[in-house]
Amino acid sequence: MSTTPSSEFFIPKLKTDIIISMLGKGLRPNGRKVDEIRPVTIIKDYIPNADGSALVKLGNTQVLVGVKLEIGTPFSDTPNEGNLMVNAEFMPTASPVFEPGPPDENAIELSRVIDRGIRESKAIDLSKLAIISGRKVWNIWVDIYVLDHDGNLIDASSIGTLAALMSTKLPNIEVKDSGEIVIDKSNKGEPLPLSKAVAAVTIGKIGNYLIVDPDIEEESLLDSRLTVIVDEDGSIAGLQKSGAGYLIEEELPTIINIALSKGKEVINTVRNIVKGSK
Amino acid sequence: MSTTPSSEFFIPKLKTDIIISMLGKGLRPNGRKVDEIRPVTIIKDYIPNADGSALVKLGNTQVLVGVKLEIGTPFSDTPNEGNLMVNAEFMPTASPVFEPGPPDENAIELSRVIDRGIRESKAIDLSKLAIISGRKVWNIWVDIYVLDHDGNLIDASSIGTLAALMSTKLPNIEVKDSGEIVIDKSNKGEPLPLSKAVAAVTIGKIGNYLIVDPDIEEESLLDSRLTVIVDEDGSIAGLQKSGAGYLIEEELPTIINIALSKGKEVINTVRNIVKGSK
Amino acid sequence: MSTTPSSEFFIPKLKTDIIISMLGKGLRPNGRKVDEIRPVTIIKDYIPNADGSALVKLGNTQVLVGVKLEIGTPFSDTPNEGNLMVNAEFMPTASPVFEPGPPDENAIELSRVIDRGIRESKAIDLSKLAIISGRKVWNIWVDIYVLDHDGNLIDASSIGTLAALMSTKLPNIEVKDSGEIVIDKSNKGEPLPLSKAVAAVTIGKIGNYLIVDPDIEEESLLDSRLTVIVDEDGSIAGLQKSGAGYLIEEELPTIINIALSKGKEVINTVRNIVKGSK
Amino acid sequence: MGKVGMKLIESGLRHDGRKLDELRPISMSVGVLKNANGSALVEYGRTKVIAAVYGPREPQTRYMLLPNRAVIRCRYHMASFSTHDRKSPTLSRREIELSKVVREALEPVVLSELYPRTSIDIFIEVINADGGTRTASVTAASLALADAGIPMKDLVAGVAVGKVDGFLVLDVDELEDMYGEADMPVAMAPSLRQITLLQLNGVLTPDEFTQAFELAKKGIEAIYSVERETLKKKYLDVKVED
Amino acid sequence: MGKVGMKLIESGLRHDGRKLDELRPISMSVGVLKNANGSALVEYGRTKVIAAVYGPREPQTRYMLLPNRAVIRCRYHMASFSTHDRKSPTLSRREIELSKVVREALEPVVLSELYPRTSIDIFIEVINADGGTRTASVTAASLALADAGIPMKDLVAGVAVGKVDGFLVLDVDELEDMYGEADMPVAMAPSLRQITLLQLNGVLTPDEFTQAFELAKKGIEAIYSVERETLKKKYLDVKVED
Amino acid sequence: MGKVGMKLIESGLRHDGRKLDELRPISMSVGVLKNANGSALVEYGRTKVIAAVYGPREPQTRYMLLPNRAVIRCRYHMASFSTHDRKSPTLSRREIELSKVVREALEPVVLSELYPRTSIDIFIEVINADGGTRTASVTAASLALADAGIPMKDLVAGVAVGKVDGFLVLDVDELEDMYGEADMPVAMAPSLRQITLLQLNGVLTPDEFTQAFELAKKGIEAIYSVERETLKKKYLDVKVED
Repeated sequence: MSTTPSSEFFIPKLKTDIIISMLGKGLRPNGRKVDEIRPVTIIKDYIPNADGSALVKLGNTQVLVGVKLEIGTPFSDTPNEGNLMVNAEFMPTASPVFEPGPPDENAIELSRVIDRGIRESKAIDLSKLAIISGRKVWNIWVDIYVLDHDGNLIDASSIGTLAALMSTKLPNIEVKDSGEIVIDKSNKGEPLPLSKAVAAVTIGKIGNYLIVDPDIEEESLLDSRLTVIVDEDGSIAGLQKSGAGYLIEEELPTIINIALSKGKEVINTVRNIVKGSK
Repeated sequence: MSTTPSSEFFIPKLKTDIIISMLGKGLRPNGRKVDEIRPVTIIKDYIPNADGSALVKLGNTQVLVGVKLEIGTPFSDTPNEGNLMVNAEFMPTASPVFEPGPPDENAIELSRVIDRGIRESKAIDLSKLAIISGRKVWNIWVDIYVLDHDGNLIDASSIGTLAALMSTKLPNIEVKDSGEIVIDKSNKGEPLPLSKAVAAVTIGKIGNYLIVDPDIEEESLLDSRLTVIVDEDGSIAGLQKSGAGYLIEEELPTIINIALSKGKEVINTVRNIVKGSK
Repeated sequence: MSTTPSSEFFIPKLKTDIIISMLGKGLRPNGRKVDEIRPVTIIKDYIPNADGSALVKLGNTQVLVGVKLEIGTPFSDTPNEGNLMVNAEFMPTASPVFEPGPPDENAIELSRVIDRGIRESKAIDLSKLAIISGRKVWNIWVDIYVLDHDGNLIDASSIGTLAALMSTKLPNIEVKDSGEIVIDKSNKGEPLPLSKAVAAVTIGKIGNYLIVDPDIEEESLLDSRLTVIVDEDGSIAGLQKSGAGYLIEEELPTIINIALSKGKEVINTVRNIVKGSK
Repeated sequence: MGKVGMKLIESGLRHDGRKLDELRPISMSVGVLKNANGSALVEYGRTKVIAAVYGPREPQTRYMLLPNRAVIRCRYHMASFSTHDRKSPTLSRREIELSKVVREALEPVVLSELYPRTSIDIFIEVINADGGTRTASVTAASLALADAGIPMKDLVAGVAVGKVDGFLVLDVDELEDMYGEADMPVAMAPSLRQITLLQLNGVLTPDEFTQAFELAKKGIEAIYSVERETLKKKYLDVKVED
Repeated sequence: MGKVGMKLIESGLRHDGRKLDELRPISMSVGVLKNANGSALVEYGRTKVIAAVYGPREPQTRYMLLPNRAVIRCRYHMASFSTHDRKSPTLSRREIELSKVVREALEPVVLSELYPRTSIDIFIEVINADGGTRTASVTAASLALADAGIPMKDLVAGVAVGKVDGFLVLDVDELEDMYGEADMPVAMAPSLRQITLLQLNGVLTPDEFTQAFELAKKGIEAIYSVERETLKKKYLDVKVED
Repeated sequence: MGKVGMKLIESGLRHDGRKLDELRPISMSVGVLKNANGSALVEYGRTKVIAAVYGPREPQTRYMLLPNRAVIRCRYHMASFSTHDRKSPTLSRREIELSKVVREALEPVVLSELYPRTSIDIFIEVINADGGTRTASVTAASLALADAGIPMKDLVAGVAVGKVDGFLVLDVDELEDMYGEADMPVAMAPSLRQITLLQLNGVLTPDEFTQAFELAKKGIEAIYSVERETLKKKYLDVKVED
């Protein structure tokens, strides 16, 4: 059952009015411009036991993404493709309102939006991840751990996922005569075949105002938001409206344009940091 | 833990007294005779994606039954027999007191009584459902969805199951040289081998009175009830007493006789509707 | 989440003071000496359907342990060893505060401490439990059912496990040409290869006093306790401190000495009863 | 139906030597647990069942309270070593159904209206299963309720009758249940002539049903006697009319 | 992408003979269940969805109460026989996501502030799935809410558009969804011009997105008309302006 | 026991070059999370643990309240990528046991009686596991409690000693744990000389136990110093006597 959430971060009406009047002048409570994204920091290869990983901060939102590669069995309709599994956990460390337990609808939605963006844009070339045709392929597990929640978990998770995948190395393997496959994790192998970079850009709507990368205080005021998955070719590789409010037709072109421009910016940032910190 | 249920449909004492005094004159609050079953309507083949299905109304009680056939593995002690699995879900659509969740004890009891009736009477000839001896057989999934609850779910489910099984076609299959089995659902195959029809007839007891096919108002007054599974040969293919009350010995012959007679009537009704609507 | 338990058996401050003052004189409320274990009774082979079993009383604490042997697959890193699985259930029969449900942290801790004691001391010679090298081995299921809780469940469970394992017979099997393995339970086979006996001895701490085998009244007063797994060679085969209190360094030698001496006593008791009752 | 080549009844005797209308050795004891308010151990041959009763007491969760009577909570559970193959400790669909069936076999005799807003909890552990576990459970629970001092209109006693190789037999064991044609568990409050449990798993003609029911009654009467003797032995001062 | 050797669009017609901008046969009825306060059955071709509404009513669990409005609870569920391979009856991750997406598609139009401290419960059962189940669910739920007499600012109607073999098509079915390049479900409150559901699964250029959205609007308008006709037929006295 | 052909200790040095009584590089920082009331990151070599503390605060569920003290809730959890093979995110039996063991290692030092009717919640995430995760968790949780300003009688510090190839070694890593003969995690409140965690997995003679315990104390003293330095660096004004 999906249930109307109680507003976790109740903001008094007066403050809401003040913020909306600020937005009318193009100002945000946190001092950012309406189309300004918070600073991004990335530490890649943070988890020695993962095949790829990144600790990402988007402002004060902190997400740890780990990628693990395991040998699996292909689905019968894609016998020569690896499998992608994306899972997100909102850790109880991240917020006073998160309790331990299986992922709730927000965590599930987040992981599925990230998953679809990677899958549909063909960001990972899954066809290069067969080991023995029809029998053995790589399973790619992307595990997203939200450690600290200061708003816009989805864009932070998208950045973390991109950075972790960019730093992932395929383990070296040896296929024995018996058909057994031995993984040799003693030294790092080839990079995971990434054919395209994608990033999520979330635009929030407060009253009639649109803001990029809302923080947690702004999120408590949002009527609705649209997450746009942008690929590096400037195409839209996914959309997800969420929140109890609506969008109006006329807002769509503006949202799309901001997202495409900001998405390009984010992809470049991630690429520079991951390459640069090599 | 099975727990004494709170009476969901509380009926004032005065009303109870009136109803019992009516029953003393052979009258029921709904105008039916004590041995009268509500009208039955059946729409068969209601679900295109099922291999057999029926939407059944017993008065205002509404049940949707779907049958799916899948290729499975036989149990080691019955290497040449198909497997039957019956599952019942009381949908939250059906009653203000049903909440989403796994089947409760009532749904489990219902599905097991239906299952035993089919299994023990050998209604389905499971020995004709082997595909490759000892290795591959048909799994028959009967899923019972209670959509609207106006009493006597078990008899409605029994009718729905019988009608759905009568309309079930075995998918066409091809066993390849490799041993792989390909299902061809493009056209309908042979009917499922049914060797016998069975029907549940439930008799409720209020005070010293016995009534057939209690509706939901009557159910709230029942002391206990006995479900009799009747087969078309006039044998008893199952019994299940339920409710917090008791039966007395002298009531058994009456109950059995009513059930045998009504069961025959129900089996004929279903057969006529399913055949007729061909 | 592990949570500070509410004290289930609240004992008034006055009574606590009295008991501590008694302990100061070397007396326990139940009349036992501080290093005295309650009487042990064992009925072995209590469960005909188990391959080994024992019903054990330690005072009024009552535990039923059953051992089942099943044919399983070895782990890839121990291809020639059987597998041991220990499970404990605190039955709702055992205490007014036990509710039905999956094992809680106390039951899990208990089963893991028993498991480690058997496993690490190599009490069972798992290397003799391969059936077909690398492919089929014996799975040993030890199921501990706590029926009546009068304190010190872990020592009672340890005694029950030892007695049940001592009485366990390996079923006779026949490996057919097809590779199929048939179990013949018609007559009892060889004893399970036990190479060593171990026993848990739990010492509780109340104030500055140490007592062996605390009963349920004493448990409600414990600051902490240390369970020592003792093997028949006089070595320590496991330790587990539990409870919200602490131990101090100086207490360790005393605890270890008592445990080694009492552990030997317990192992002898079990051996005599199991052998004797042959 | 009977498994091919397997005959369960020869020369009027059953595979374990019993006559068609003969019970297995029945043994009962009460007060077998210290903490429970009432408890019993019941054995029908190799079938062994322990029942414990807690209550009347404040319910663990308040929402289940009834204003005019005690609620009865009942769990029928099989120990993982009780069956031939190890049983998973989690409750199976069969155990969920039987928890309800056993509760409803006891509801008619418990004077639950004497204890409004309380819970009477019945925990049943099948520790060795050799057929007839649900009826042995009803018998054990009935004794445990009595041992707990909970007022009842009558004791309940249960037994399963079956059809095996075409014969009606009393107190079916697991082998007869597995390879027989029908299994009909019955429980009654004999003095009140009330049938509180009645199930049939298999096919009987109406005539066979009538005979099978008579056979069940005969077994129930015998088990009822043992129940009363068991309680009398424990509570010498209790008045039980012979 | 299109499966090798599989052409879904030939000579401007789709695999089932439809034109690119043609809906499947749409059918709707309301009041199909007796117990629910409101209910509807909606069919988009072979996709069949039942929606039931209970409420406004006291919530089952008190902790979810909101002081200033009704909470909306929504469950999107697929019957186990609704899909080609039998679906497990437990809620999948996909169903959990879609329960949220469908709820959020209805929140904007329900006048929930009229019923503080209550719950409005929407139960959706997909009984046959052939593509477009979430948008048919929004449509069915909207009708069931109206049938329950719950005040709304507008009805909501939904449809999925897709990109198949390079063409933009209206009301994708399962085959097109599976082998097409993109699937974009949209739901709107048409009179209010509000977009209440928007997802994209696949890749579109910004221009394609604009065209796809126009196509969706066209389909939504048509479905909205059927919704209004359906309610008008049932409630002759209801004023619906044509 | 040692795996066949595998020697973990040669010429008095361990497989990673450490001496028998040498700790791995230890690093600690506090205040690593914004939302938590207190937090810490602790590394013992490649073992990395994050701890967050929320509280004292109102408990999520009222039934667990204690009238005379705060309840401590503790979860020890391993991230799915923290282990060699991916770990399922659901809590294993091992994690359930260790949540209890870690909580009981902290209970003795927290002045919980200052905050009756509240909850102090400790969430531990093992993000990379290379042996000694439970003792690193106790150390991290102790720092996070201090960072949250929760009054404690002392800090707690933990380390595991082991027996490997017949030698007693300090601060066992995963390889040593896996192929060694014994692993003994210990945690203490050093200034109070209180042992708050003590487990042994493996076999030791009484003499070996005594020596192993001395080795653990030595490691704990060193870790305790780092803890105090870490807090001193963050809270310059805090009085910590050297």
